[in-house]
Amino acid sequence: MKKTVPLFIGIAFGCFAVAEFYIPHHHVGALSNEFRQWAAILAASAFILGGVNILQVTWPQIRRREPDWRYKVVLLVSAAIMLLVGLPWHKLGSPAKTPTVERAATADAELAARGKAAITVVVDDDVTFMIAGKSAAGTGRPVVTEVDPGEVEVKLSRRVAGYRPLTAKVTVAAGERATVHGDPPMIWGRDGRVFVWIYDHIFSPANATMFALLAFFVASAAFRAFRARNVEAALLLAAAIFMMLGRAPLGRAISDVLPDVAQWLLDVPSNGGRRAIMMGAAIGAIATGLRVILGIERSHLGSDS
Amino acid sequence: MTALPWVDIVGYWIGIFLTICCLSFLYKDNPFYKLAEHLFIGVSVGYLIVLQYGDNIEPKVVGAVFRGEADGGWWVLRLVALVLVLMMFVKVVVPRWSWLGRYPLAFVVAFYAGLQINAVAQAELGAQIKFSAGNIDAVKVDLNTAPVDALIALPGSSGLVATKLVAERAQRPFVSVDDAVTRPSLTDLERADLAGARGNLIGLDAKAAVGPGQHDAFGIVSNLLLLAGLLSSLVYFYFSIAHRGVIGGVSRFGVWVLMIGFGASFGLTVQGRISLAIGRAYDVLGRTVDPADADRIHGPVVAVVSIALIAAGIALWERRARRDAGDQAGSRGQS
Amino acid sequence: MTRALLLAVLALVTVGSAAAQPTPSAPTPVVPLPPDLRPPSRAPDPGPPPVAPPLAGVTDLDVRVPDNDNGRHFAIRFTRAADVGEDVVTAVFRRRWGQVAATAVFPTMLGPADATPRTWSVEFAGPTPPPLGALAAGDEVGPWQVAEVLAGGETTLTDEVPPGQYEYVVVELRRGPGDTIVAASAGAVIGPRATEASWFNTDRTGYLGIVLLIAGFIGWYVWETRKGKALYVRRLPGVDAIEDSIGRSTEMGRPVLYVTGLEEIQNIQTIASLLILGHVAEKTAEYDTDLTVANYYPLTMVVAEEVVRQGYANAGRIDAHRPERCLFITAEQFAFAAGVSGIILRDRPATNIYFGSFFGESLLLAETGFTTGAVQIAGTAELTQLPFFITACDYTLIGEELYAASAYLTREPTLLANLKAADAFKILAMLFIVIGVALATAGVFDLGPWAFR
Amino acid sequence: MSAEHWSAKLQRFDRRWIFLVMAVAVVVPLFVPLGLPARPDPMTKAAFNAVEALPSCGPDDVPPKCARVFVSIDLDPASTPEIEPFYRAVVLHLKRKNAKLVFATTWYQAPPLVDRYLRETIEAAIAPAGTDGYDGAADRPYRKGIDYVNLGFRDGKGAIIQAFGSDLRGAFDHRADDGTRLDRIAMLDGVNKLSDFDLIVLVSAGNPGAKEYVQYVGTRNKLPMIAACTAVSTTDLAPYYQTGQLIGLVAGMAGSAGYETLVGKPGAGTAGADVLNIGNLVVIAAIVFGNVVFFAGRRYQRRGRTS
Repeated sequence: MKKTVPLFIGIAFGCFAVAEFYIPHHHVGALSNEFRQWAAILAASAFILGGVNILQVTWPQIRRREPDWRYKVVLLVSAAIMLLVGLPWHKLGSPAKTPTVERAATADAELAARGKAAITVVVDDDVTFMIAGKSAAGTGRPVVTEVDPGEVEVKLSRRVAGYRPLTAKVTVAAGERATVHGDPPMIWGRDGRVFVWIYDHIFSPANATMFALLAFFVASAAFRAFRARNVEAALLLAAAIFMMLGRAPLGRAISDVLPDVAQWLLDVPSNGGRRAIMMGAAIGAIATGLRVILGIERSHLGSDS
Repeated sequence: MTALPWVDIVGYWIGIFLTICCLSFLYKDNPFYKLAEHLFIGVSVGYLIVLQYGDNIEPKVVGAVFRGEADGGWWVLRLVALVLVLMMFVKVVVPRWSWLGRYPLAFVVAFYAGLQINAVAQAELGAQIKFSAGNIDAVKVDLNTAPVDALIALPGSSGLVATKLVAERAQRPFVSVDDAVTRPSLTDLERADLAGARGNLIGLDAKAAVGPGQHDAFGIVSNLLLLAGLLSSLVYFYFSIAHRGVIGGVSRFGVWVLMIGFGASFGLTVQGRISLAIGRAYDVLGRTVDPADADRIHGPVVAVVSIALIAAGIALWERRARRDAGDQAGSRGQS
Repeated sequence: MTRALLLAVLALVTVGSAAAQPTPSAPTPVVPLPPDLRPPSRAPDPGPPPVAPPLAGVTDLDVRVPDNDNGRHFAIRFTRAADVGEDVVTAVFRRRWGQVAATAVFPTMLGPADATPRTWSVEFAGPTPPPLGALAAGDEVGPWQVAEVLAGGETTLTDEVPPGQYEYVVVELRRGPGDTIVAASAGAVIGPRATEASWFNTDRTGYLGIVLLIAGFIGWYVWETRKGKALYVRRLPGVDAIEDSIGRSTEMGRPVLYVTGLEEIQNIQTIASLLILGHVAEKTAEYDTDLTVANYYPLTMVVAEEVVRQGYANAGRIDAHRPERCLFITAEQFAFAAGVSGIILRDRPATNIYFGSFFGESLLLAETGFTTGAVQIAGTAELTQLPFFITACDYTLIGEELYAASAYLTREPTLLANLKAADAFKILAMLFIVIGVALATAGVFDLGPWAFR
Repeated sequence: MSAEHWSAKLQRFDRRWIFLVMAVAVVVPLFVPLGLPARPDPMTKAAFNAVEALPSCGPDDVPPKCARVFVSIDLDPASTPEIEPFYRAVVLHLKRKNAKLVFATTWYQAPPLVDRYLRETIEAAIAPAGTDGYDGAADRPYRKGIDYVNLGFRDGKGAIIQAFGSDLRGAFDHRADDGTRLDRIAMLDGVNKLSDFDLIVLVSAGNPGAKEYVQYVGTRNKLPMIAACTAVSTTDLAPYYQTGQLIGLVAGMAGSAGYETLVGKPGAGTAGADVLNIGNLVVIAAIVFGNVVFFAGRRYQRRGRTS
């Protein structure tokens, strides 16, 4: 029961996955999509197991004060903060705030004469407002804009990500004055202020810098490993130098032949070798896939103990 | 554009400080790198779980089962997915029932293996065999009769050039490649492009000619070389015979082709990696930010200060580490 | 005025079309309707003022199920009149066959061939007036639904419909100013046609051939091994190094690090890496060395833990298995690289094994591993990362060698049979290419595109 | 102790000096620009021609007169230096033709980046009339839901890309990123799968990206696709360009610089390409120096044995 049933499940789903590619029938297609959703759900919910695993590994190290335990605390705290900040707390609080609109009691004769209306906007200095397509920066003090009568849309938004923009539809008659107050609220969750701040200022600089380290490691690997010990290494070395000169604009400055040689290296030998690896790997992959489906190789199905 | 709030300016400073921390890894493993590493891993784990819930679990499970938005699949089927998830959780939490976990794993591994078999068979194997088994004879494009998209593919040509050539040849057929390249309706830039692409190895003269059925000798040699490289590399991957004698020679040639390919790929990547470091330098120097903000962030100043701080910190840490090592050696007597 | 005109469109159908028009596909019998269902013949109501000169209609209308269809499509083909104007569009209407309209008596477009053209009437078109202006796909015109309005002069259409039986009417409409319809041609009618889902995609026979051939070879060689035939495979230095370096790690008392690559289970390289992990775990259990497994996706971590448990069980050392040594670092490429570099520098493993699919961070791991003096064995089918592993690691398994590693490590007959099968197919592939090149160059026949559409 | 033979000293050469040289090589040229011209390679020109061949239309026209282009932005902050210059150049090129743009991404790190790109390059004009150093046609701010739609992020690698190919609306649960229902957006009428687009632009830094698009949807339904990739993936994607599965390929920063020159608006790509030259020279010097050390070491050991 513990081993044979999962084996048959594997064989059944594996064969279905192979067959599905060759059967255009829409029911089969729908069923296959459904299984894909299952797999995606399994992969996604495994992330919770991932979090549990990190806790299982780091918590004992902190408790036993093993070397570097302080850094494990940093790891857990930053993960917890990012998780908490990722939940949409703003949905729990008061309902969404809409901008308040007040209308002046008396109509303004001079404005009415010109057949115009006026909208005053009072917002903080980091809020930009857009009236009928024209946008301007808020200054904390009331700003008056003349508009044509009728329904005018006023959009208030903050430049930085993480705030929900507010829109107010104000219908003004000729000569009427309306004042609009509003403060785009800060939101939490994935597009929230703090989440995006952490993403922009901690996640992406670290990510970009670790990637940039490769520029240094490429140089040290070139120094250490590109030594013409034998024919193969010499060919590796020569092709690399030709490609570097050929593709860089400097190479074209040296001579027009270099880019062509580089392109030829890319088109003929490199492609030949590449196709061989692709085909070899594909054959190996299909054989491995078949082994798994036909149950020849079962190490992923675990032991009976 | 309103001014950048203070919080974000401090954010950029932290970003620059973390950049220098990560770069300190080049010198050696040190507390600043450990801090940046663990902070980075923590933030990324939090980010992932929030995203995975928002994009996979919420719409596909909560949405499908509780709000009935199961597109196509009836929500009953989606319950099976939930059962599989629970079985996987049981495997980790309750070791005694861990064999339950084999069901979801068997499904996932086998299902994906099946999908991959066909994806690989089609895109990697079938497509590559189809294109390799093609005609190796390289016939020159006949400028007078070739269709537009064959003209576009010529070196130095483009959509506009191709349409002009077609119009030109309608009036007066081309006498030679030089004649086609210098026709009046081509602009100077296009003429310069075409002139720059001449050459009888892989240039315009190799690929195009006037009159049908002319062969591009170097093209044929290249195709033959490609085929030879392909077959000999495949022989290198042959497991059933020891690589000695003739087979050994062919597979050695195959390895040479592979090595040229890897060298070319390495050479290409060097350029990519360096541009990453350039990009990083751009960000720190504030060139990828709005100039008004850059003036308030003072990127270069903060970078220099961070470097000084971290260098001093590492020096201090190393002296303390040497002193601790010294104490241990001292306390254990002259070992 | 135009409203009436369009309503007339669907009525001004040459009633005799069913008889005159040869149905190329299987001749569907025209079911003569029982008398009580036939609509009462009434004198046409005064109706709209005289219609502009009718346009020439479409001819040779043909609706059939496309090849390898999933049961939801019809391929509609027709030829338009030669002199059709630029402002004339083709509207294709469809209607479910056999669905009795709730209210109106069921009129059929295929009524008996009486000469007088049927005029549009309320019962026929249904109460709601059709949207005249922008006639778009999906609009309802009485019982009819607009499948598509072809403005670009196309003469073919693939219509996607829920499975069932349908009738189609194709009509030419001249558009006047402001998107109104000023003239209409007689509608060409065809139907009923039923959707068919085909059960095998003939375009993909080539790929099925590949998979069945490899499966066949595997079966043949496994059967060979059952007969006790020894299978020879050449030495693979990378795999021999695994066992030696695990021994070396035991002597130095330092752990073995195994990284399962940056892809989910979705990728076959990760599956291959996990299969090899099982055999490596068996060896580390025998040699009693710590094994640290770094995973990129949680699901891979769960499978890896199960596979390592199986390895320790096979070696009879299930008690020595420490599940917390199977780590999920994080699923972000460079945070993972930073974390694994940290493990390499602080735990200082003597053997670093990188099997699976890797991306940009491969060089970072390999260079960090070099500084600690560890023996590094890498294996991937990612073409872009092979140059880095080859330059920075001690041994590298290239592409297919990664998939062959399990067989080499265990020397299990069934797994060796897999290698032989792969080799056999390789010979076939090479022959296919050589023959294909010869035939194509001689201009006789294009083997490649014939086999793999 | 006799002066140690120079080649023996070289053997103990600390590779961190190379790091220092590379750091200098990267930072210094940023302050002292070289200004070398970036000549676009054939693959980049093919990508440019593919976009150039699209029909251009007026600001208020609707498809099919306007081209409809699907742009998949699959990159993370780390890989922006190489590919962002191409993105900015191709978006200017598309906006000059008033093409309707549909954005999507399969990388979970990308959403914040995509939002910033939409704010900076789509909802605002990149090169309004009179921008210095640019004499091409000006572009205009795009309106959400009318000129462009952002479908947002979907995880699922190859599987989700396959879903884009067969049922794009279902793959995004019938909603745009900001929640509006897709069937209420006029510009998406008649668009149900990738083959309904006139061109597909893949801004792809790795996996999932251009390769998965070719593997899962490209070969099946013969889609017109151009891709930009990091230099490292060039050899990975070059076969697909050769076989026509990709009709254009812009590789690495050099490719982006080439595309910028073709569009006529030099930017970060061109400036960065200058710095590339120095960096390349450093690596070539490191290789040569490495070989000098290697051969010197071998000669020293051989001399050590004989004398």
